[in-house]
Amino acid sequence: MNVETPVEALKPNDYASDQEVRWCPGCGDYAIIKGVHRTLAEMQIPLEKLVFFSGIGCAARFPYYMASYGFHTIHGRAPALATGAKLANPDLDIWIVMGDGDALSIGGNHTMHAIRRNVDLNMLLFNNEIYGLTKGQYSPTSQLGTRSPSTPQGSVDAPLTPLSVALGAGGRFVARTFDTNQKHMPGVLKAAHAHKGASFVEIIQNCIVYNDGVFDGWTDKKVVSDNSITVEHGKPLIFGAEDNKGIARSDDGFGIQVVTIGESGVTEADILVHDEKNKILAMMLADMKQPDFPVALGVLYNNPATAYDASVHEQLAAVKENTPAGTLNEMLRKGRTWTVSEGA
Amino acid sequence: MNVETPVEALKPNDYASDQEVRWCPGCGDYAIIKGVHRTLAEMQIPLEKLVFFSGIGCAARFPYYMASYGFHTIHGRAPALATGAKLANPDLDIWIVMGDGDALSIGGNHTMHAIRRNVDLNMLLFNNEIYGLTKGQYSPTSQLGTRSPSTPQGSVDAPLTPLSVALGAGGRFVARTFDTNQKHMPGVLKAAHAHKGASFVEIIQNCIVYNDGVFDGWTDKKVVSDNSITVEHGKPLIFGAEDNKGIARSDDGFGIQVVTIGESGVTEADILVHDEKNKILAMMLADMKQPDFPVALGVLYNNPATAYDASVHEQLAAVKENTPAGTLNEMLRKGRTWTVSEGA
Amino acid sequence: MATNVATSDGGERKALDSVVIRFAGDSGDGMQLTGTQFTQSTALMGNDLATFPDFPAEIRAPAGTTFGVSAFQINFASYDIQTPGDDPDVLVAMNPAALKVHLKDVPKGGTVILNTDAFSDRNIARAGYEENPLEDGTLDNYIVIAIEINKLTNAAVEDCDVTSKEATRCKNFWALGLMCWMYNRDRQPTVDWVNQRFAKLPNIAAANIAALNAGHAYGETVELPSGAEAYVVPRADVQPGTYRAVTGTEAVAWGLVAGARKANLNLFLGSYPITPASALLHTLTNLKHYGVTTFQAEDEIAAVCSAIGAAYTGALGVTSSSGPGIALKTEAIGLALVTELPLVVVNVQRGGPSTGLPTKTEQSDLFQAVYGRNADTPLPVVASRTAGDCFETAIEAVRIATKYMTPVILLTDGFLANSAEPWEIPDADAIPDFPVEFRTDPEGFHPYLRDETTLARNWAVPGTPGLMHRIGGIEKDYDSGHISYDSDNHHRMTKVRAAKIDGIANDIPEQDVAIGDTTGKLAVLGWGSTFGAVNQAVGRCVKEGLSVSHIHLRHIHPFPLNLGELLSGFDKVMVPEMNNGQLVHLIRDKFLVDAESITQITGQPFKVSTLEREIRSRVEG
Amino acid sequence: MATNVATSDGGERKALDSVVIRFAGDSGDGMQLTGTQFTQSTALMGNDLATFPDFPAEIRAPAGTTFGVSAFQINFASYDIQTPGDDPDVLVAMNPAALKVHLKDVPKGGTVILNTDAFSDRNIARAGYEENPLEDGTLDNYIVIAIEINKLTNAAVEDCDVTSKEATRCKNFWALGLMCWMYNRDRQPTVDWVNQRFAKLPNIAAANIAALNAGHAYGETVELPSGAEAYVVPRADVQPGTYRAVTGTEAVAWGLVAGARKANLNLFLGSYPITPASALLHTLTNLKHYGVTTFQAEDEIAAVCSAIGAAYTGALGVTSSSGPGIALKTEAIGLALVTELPLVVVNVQRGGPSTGLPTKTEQSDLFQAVYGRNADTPLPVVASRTAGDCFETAIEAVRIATKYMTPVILLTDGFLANSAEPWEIPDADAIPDFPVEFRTDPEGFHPYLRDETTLARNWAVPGTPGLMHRIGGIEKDYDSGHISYDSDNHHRMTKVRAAKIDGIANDIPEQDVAIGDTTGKLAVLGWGSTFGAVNQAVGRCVKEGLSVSHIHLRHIHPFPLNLGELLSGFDKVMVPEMNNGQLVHLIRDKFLVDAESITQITGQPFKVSTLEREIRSRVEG
Ligand SMILES: Cc1ncc(C[n+]2csc(CCOP(=O)(O)OP(=O)(O)O)c2C)c(N)n1
Ligand SMILES: Cc1ncc(C[n+]2csc(CCOP(=O)(O)OP(=O)(O)O)c2C)c(N)n1
Ligand code: SF4
Ligand code: SF4
Ligand SMILES: [Mg+2]
Ligand SMILES: [Mg+2]
Repeated sequence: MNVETPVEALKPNDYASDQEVRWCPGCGDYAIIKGVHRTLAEMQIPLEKLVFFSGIGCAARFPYYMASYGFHTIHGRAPALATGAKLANPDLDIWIVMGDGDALSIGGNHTMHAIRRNVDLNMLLFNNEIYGLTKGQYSPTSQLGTRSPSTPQGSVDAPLTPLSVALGAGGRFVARTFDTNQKHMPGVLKAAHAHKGASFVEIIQNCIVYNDGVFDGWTDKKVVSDNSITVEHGKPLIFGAEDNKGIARSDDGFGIQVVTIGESGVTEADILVHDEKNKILAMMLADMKQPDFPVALGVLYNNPATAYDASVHEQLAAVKENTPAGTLNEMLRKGRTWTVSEGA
Repeated sequence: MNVETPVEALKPNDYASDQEVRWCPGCGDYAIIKGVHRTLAEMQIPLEKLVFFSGIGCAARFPYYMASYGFHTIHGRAPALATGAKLANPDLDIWIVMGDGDALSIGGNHTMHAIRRNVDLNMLLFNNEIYGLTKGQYSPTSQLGTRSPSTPQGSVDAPLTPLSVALGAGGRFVARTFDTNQKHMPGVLKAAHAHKGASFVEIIQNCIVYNDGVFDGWTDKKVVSDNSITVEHGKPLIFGAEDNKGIARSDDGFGIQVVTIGESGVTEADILVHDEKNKILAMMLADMKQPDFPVALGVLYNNPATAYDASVHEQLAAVKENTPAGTLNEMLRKGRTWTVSEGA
Repeated sequence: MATNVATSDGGERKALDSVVIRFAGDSGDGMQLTGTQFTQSTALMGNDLATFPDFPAEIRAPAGTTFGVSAFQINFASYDIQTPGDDPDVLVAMNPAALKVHLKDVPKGGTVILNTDAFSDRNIARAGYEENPLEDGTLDNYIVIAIEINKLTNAAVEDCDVTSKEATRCKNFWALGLMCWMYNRDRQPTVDWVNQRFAKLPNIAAANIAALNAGHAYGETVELPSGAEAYVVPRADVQPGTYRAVTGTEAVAWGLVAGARKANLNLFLGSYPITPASALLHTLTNLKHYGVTTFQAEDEIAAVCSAIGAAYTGALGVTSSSGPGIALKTEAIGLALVTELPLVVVNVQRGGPSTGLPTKTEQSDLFQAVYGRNADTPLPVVASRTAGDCFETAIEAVRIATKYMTPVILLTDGFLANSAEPWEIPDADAIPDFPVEFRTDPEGFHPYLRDETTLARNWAVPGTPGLMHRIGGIEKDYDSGHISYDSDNHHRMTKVRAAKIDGIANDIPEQDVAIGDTTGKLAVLGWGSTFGAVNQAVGRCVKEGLSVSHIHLRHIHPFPLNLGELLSGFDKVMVPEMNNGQLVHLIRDKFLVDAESITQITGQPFKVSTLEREIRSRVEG
Repeated sequence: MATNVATSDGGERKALDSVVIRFAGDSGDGMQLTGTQFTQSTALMGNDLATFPDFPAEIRAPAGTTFGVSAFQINFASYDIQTPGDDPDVLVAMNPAALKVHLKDVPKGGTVILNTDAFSDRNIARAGYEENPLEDGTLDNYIVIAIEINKLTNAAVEDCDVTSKEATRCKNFWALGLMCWMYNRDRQPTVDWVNQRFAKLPNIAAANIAALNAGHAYGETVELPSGAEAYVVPRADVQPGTYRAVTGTEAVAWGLVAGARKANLNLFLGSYPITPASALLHTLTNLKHYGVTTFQAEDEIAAVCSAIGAAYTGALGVTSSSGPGIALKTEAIGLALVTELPLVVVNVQRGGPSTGLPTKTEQSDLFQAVYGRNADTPLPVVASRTAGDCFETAIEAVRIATKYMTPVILLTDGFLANSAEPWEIPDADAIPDFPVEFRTDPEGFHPYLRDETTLARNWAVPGTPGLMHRIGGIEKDYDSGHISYDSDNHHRMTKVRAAKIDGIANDIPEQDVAIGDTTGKLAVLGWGSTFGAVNQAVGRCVKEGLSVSHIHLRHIHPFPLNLGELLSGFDKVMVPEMNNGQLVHLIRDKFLVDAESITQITGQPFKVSTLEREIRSRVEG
């Protein structure tokens, strides 16, 4: 009764489910799902191998709009469910979609441990720096001073930098892109997919209703070239509308600074070359913030190690080889037993 | 009826409660509590101002052995309780004692958020790299390959580095010491106490029953000088039994390396000077591991920012100044009301 | 009985006893706002009223979809009103999807007011209509008032300096104006509100007011289809006093603040946002000047733990959430229980299980409240019946928590939290104080010393000289407060914890009968927000002479001492609940009466008619 | 009746029907090991037996303290044994603290064996004795065998190449040797075990064996005080078959593995360590070759969630914990329930509330199991009665979970988990298969399609072509599985979820009577690990002709269909529980019978004598 998957190439739209999308008109999530559809089609991932896990939030509705398998779970726990799924069924191609509250507030610990263990999961954090679904409370990524229904006088706690958290937890792949950056997104998602282990991708996402324009200072078309930098392994860290700005070592030798080629004697040779295996560099790039620095986009760190699920299955296989499973009766009779005979 | 606290100086023993200590003979926790008693006495903290919170685990029994106020709460949640306590009663001097499972496994999220918010708490992590109280399962800080009742073939997931986690979460004070390092501990604890905000101190602790000797490679008297480095703000990063080894910039300029003064032309001038406000340096020091590097002890990072509780109370005060509280009746009658009169 | 009366604005109007209006439109159409403003005017005009906001879980679902429809129902009358009404007399449908979703609730002969400008082919199709419902006979049995509301609104705001998009967004005020005319509501409160709300955007304020006035003028000038006319609903003969409109959320917040004041404590709220409980966090954070500290924690566990930590240091600890969030708190509630610290846990119940129906109402967390913890962990459970009652129950929860040193669960629900009702503002000074006395005397102190009457342990706050002590989750010795693994001591402590909670029964009012005699054929036993519907249903039956009474519980655990005796005076007991039967099991267990369960798990409040039917089937014939 | 018989080793021994021995000493003295070895020998000799390990929450509390005392009790007999015995006939006390803690349980005239070398002034004081109990008359009413065990052990191992510290650590084997002599136990199994355990440390092995033999030789040669002598306890007349000793932990593990095999699934355990549940994780992780994957998660929430994730992809999801950990899982269990995935949740209950008494046993999580979730969330609850029964109940839990697509809670407790009993090993091949059939046919598929009989939804596993679908916590449409906020649909789904669980009652055995008639004066209704004590108590009373029966529940939810009828045949129902009364409330609610609660919340199993007293007071006179 099995139905063969058609051999025809899958088109982006084939990855969309028949369910009407329920995000607010103008929400950045629309752009992201488009980018994901396109990326998956470019990779031709079979629909039946694909599973999207999510928690709860606006972002977390994502699986319903995918034609793949999907599990809309509970707030903050998607990485834990996905870990179990991957361990139980390592053939699956598992993606997680999380909001910033979902991934870093209630779910912070699961996010950290999935990253630490290096489970082969593609973890997408849709960071709109706000709680969308519960109507606009500030989140752990909201900027200091954010006024929200729960912080009418402005928030006073410092936000997390998601990629710094991921690196602090031992992340082996961290990357960043943003919703409307449709040219950029597929490359990042493909690199994340290619990385075997936990791939952590922050996707900056505009919430048009509760936090509109909060990223405009660097994502807006007019300023994006000057206020962000797209990093590529092996390429110099150059940016700017005129391609004349760059990231160089800071004068004290530790740390980095923004320089302008042609000013104060700076030449292209002074510009650092991106090395996606350099964790120190990655930590500094992850932490770059406006207005002093451009925001870093692209694969900041990509330094694979054996994935947890792979090690677990290796160990399972080794045990099975050393100790072949017997029958249930053998299991029950292993160790000391004694027999009472009839009429004893 | 109030009893005045005696003006006589408090001795270390005055900080000990009358309860019999129930750790295993030889447990590193004994040394730590001794160090804490001594430090508190040196600072003459009044007993009634002092509150120790803890979660669950061997380490978490700590409050019962203190003559101060204490709350032995539930597994992993001490930072959350302490945050509430500090917000409700900012005059208290609050300390948290956590095990590695407590702080970084079940309680990872609360640890991260207390640090991110920068609540004025002295957070002590007793890291024995094992679950003591539940009889020896591996913890998120256990080294790769740790054999334990739950990992009979050895653990396959990479451990967390607690201080890296703290820095990744935006920690403003991170430090490290170890149980038997009684000379060193009080200084670190005093610096933590002096830091207003979340002070995160990792105290390496030997579990003699389930993980005995796992730190011997660098804490043992015979090797401690060569395999650890005690950092001090403004002092060069020199270590070794003969004080001839040091931490210098790595050849590529990013990162650090161990060098020997007098070898290959290295001089003291090449040795980095510790700067406790340099986060990049702190991240590298936190991550130094045997055998390639000495383990860093002391205050790795200390760069204060306004504490969360201080900001909250500032905001509360501002609101109260702008909007003086009225009577309850005024509260209930604020906004639109209407009156129905007798016989209407 | 409708009679024609002269109204203040000179016209001749039909007088009605009561009306139910439902406003429905897209999530972006501002229906909740329209409803709220209409409610305000209605309240100020002295009618009794009840409301029912009903909105989707999506923030702003795509325009024109049925799942994006947001509705607001109001029932107002010249007599005592207790529910938002069963079926709407008037449906205002701002688009085809709103019509599609809500028309089925309008009885034949009801009035339907439509914005025809929204009935484009695309919208009609989006709503799932195959044909245009304005033309295919769908509306044959209704009085239809079809108006080009967009066009008329645009015309009305022409002179205001607004974009055409902004102009169109005023259409809800146009509709509101029309309804104000139709039911003779005063527009001034709305005008005031608009001016205040848009103080910084005077052009928007002007446009909204212009639309409001235009809708009103339309009613006065245009001839309506036969059957539709102008009404008046005379003011209700309510108790003299000062009133305001209040939602359950506001009332809980004020009750908690009042309770904390009466206990002479600061209030600390640790919470994590969740629908429909978030609004309580939002409300309390705006009461900082009343000694309130709010803390948006990283999750529900941290939220309750922070509140316990605050309680330990001498504040009133409060935490709020809804079912799934409360589930996460249960381990920590056990800690508060065993350390005997005062904590109020507010559960604004919603539709479940799991994420369920987050914006719908339900009463299905009663089991969780009473039994939902590991080990023997009895604690007091109090439930609110109306928005206004939330004030009193919140104070009661604080009183019990502080007097008995225990966590208390206060159950409200999404319906109570969101719906508004006129509320006679009580005199706060008349509410008795119950100040907490912290322990300060070291003589003979240990942390588990108990008050002989209440069995509450004494509360010594860190910072107090001479009372340093340790508490925690391990069992404590009855006589010293030190940790103890002793077998008999654990038995004794378990028993004393239970006795303390059971003893609260001596400190709460005897159970009364809300309507009807104290004995009879049938007792309808309710709790929580079903109050209005049950009361009205029983009231009608009693008026007809049926032998039925309404008993409504505030204290779910422990029960009032006389409850068993009271129930034994009835042949039958029926327990209607917006769940699959929960209180009914506690009653059966406790009193061994064969109480019957009436369940409705639709995420909607009971209809009075449903309950009447159930009552009749048990007492008639 | 004791009679003298000749024994295999030639001596003349007194025959006993049954003996209760309690070994007690410091946590570091190896009492659990001693007890376990004695148990093994006893089991191999064909006695029936039951054991009760009782140890402190501290890992290794300071030597000599009373809170550091660890004990192991064994009851063995020539007849059917059901409990570890009420009071010990013999107490082996390795130090003063052990004597202090346990002497009170030894009846007058009982035997006390003491290691006098441990009775230093310091140890005597640490134990809280003012005077030396060996000298102050404390032991006047007992048969005391006071031996310098340290010294004799040291002498015995002199030739073994061990340090003096290592030598002294062999003293538990010396004591074991003496007890083996006294009760005629075979030493060979212990010798074998020692040789295997210390294969890499032959000197240690030799020393332990030397100590064992020396203790035995001591008994043979030294004259014991009057009253103390050598015994024999003839083998029990047990059912022929192959036996082994089994703890509840092992039996649950094997039962889960067997269940998974019968269901044709791999088993995935997500767990987080907690006393007394951790051992299940340890046991299952050593069964990897049986298709078991174990995952030590970061906390209990991740543990249950990983198991749900695994279940979603086609494994049998299992999670294990104890009360406080289960509390944390309740939100996620709601998700498994509403997504209808098979999940077995094992709760090894311990003393509560909160951290409570983590190493003591209790049955106080029944309410949590049945009711401890938000919303209307009924799920099956199964409880184990004995260590061996854990095997069957675990299989039953898997059968129900997979057949009905539901989370199932399996209740065991600390006593069951740790205590060992001889177990007739069942023939696993005789257990019926219940293979899961995954959905593969896309024709007409949607995820909430239900089996007409069981009402279980079909299970389609990711990876299956053509069956791609989405599930989640929001309410789903009955007919399509898409998310739905429809009111009536929610009512319908709530009802079908409840009906599915209720329907399981048709698929479980009728309730039987464990002992006694099916009608009578008194039914003693039990559940869980009280089985042995209740059965023995009722058994004795029945033998005396009292009209009492023992009914023991395995299925707590839903109840067996005939339970109500069965109970109605008794004048009284008494429900003994190791909690403050929980099952009793479910029974009263469901059947409206005035069931009485007998509670014991001491962290200790019931004594048979206690229960007998309670029974007599209800049926005699
Ligand atoms: C246990 C639990 N707690 C709280 C909630 C309420 N809740 C739903 S989504 C959400 C946060 C949404 O923010 P985010 O994760 O950033 O996602 P977004 O909506 O912004 O995409 C919260 C608090 C819930 N559903 N479950
Ligand atoms: C909710 C909950 N889960 C699990 C446990 C069991 N538990 C107690 S302590 C502990 C871990 C102990 O390890 P760690 O925190 O490193 O402290 P240590 O004992 O090593 O000092 C665990 C898992 C518990 N008490 N509560
Ligand atoms: S609330 Fe914000 S994040 Fe959520 S759907 Fe709307 S725009 Fe998107
Ligand atoms: S188990 Fe380890 S950590 Fe715990 S008290 Fe013993 S030695 Fe210390
Ligand atoms: Mg967000
Ligand atoms: Mg530890």
